[in-house]
Amino acid sequence: METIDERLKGMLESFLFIAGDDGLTLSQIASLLQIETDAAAEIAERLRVNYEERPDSGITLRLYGGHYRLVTKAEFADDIVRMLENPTRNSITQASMEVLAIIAYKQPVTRVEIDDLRGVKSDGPIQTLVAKGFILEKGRMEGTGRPILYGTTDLFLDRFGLESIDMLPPLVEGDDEESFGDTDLFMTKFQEAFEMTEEGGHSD
Amino acid sequence: METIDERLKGMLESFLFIAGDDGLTLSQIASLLQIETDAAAEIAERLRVNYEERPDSGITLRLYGGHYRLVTKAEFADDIVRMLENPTRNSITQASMEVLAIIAYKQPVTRVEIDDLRGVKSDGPIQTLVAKGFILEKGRMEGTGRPILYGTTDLFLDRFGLESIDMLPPLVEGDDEESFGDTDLFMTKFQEAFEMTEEGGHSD
Amino acid sequence: MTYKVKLEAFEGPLDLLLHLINRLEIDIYDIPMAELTNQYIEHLHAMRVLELDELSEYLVLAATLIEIKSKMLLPVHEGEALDEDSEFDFEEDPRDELVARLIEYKKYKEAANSLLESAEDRADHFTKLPGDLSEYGEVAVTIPEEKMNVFDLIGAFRKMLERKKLRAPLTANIVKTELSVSEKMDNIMISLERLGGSCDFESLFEREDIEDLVVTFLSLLELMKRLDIIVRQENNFGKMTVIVGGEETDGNNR
Repeated sequence: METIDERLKGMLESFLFIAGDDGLTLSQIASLLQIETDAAAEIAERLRVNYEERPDSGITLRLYGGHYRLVTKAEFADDIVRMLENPTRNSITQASMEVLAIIAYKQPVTRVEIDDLRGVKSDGPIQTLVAKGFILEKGRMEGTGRPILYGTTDLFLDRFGLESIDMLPPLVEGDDEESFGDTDLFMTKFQEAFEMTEEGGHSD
Repeated sequence: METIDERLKGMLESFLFIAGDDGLTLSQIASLLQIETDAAAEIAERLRVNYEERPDSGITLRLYGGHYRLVTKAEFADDIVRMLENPTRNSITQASMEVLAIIAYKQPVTRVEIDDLRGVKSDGPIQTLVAKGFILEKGRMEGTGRPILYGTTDLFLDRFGLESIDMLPPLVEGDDEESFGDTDLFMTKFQEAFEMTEEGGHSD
Repeated sequence: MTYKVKLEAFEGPLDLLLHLINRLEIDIYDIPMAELTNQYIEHLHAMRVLELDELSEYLVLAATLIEIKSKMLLPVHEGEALDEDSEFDFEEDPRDELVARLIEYKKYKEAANSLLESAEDRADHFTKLPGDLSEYGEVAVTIPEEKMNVFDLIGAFRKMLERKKLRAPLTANIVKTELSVSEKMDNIMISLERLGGSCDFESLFEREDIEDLVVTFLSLLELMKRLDIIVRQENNFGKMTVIVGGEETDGNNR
């Protein structure tokens, strides 16, 4: 016998399957299943757990940018890439990434603020990011010149695997000298090791 | 622990999921899973039985015309039709937006080209867009069938706040975002110079 | 759909400065201004040859560095500072503003890296095209007309381009999956496992293309060398049987 819960999960799966990479928002799910959003979120979560727990499942459920989507499990990524003729290799410059990070965390933000923070003009990267659909104009600032304010898009959230903009990992405050730069990881480790030796051992 | 059988089922599911409406032939499956066709047929059958036996599954596996495809279970057909409400008067569907984007950037363009780009038929969205006055027929292409060419209207420009069609923001096509060649050249040269300095100079 | 970062030398004067601080193992909270300024200007000289617009941005920071350096060289007028209640009373370290800028910049630079990692994880998950329901109508995922703008167009277009790539694949490439010897070795061991530990030698050479035959053969040789498998032949020119060698493997010999 099929329970109501099972039926709802099955229905949700079939909807998500049809929706494909468009995905469905929670409110769409709720209205399609004709239940409250809380209950819809609960069903979606149970469906996700199902997928994760079943070792013979090749797909799972993810929430990116406010849209629930069925996606393949990460463990099959290599096999799928092998199956695709021209696997996409998107590239993005370091400059664009910096600008994107600044916009993501400080939005809405003007170009001048971005330039100031980076100490270098950011027109090129901004144009690229608009064209990639990761950022958009979110209106204009009051005051002289009424400069454009930039913010991130849902596509950004999706491509960067974020449920919502609130889910951005917290910025690492610069206070901890330890984590200085990437190349410095070695130095940090070295220093730690060195300090340990000093403390533990012969401190002549 | 995941058994090999489970892993193969999961893999097959993920492949079929990606393949979508196109589906996969038995020999494609065998080749992808790197097993014999007999074994592949066996795995596919087990996957199908799984779907059929799980009441909370919304999808199942079908073999039509030599292609294995994932499809939604028949019992959800009515519910899925519910997803297909007509858009309300003052809204535009994702599909229409996509078609509109294609026409805006690629005009003049035929329906067949649009279908090819999107991978699905676009008659509905085109009709909607014509009715909304965003696109219109811009003549016919020379050659067989003389297909209709579509383009955007002034209403479209007005609605999207564009002075002219040339004011559409540029798209970065392909994945080479490196459109700012100058910077790159500069960076390369600079790095060369920099490395020379580092090697040749002051090693404090 | 991984995002690959193109490594460029520096993303601007602050980036260059951070690089120097790293390389010189300088404590960012106690920057030896003279040393850093010298290094920075030396790099500017290297860039000068190129005569590019960006140079001006680098020069602005150079000027700032020199200014800070000279401020630090000024003798501290102890008496003065005590006597007059001027703003010099609470004069800050001239480096403070620069340090604050560097730290702020570094924060976002690191955030960019963590975003990129997140994008890489995301790229391991693939999705499918929406089902083709065009016979029945459009899927009602709607954007209110008053809210739509050019960016919706761009978003829609990009998404479509990505889908196109997802769609292109399958048929052509599937036939020709090139395997490395080590992958093939794994596959052979997995097949053997599944077939109960032994199979005909010939059955391992299923596919027609020469490349695959060669790879399979090399893999078998390597497996024999490692004693992972044993090949038996009853008599000359007779059937050869491949058997899992030594003690029972658990199939997970990666």
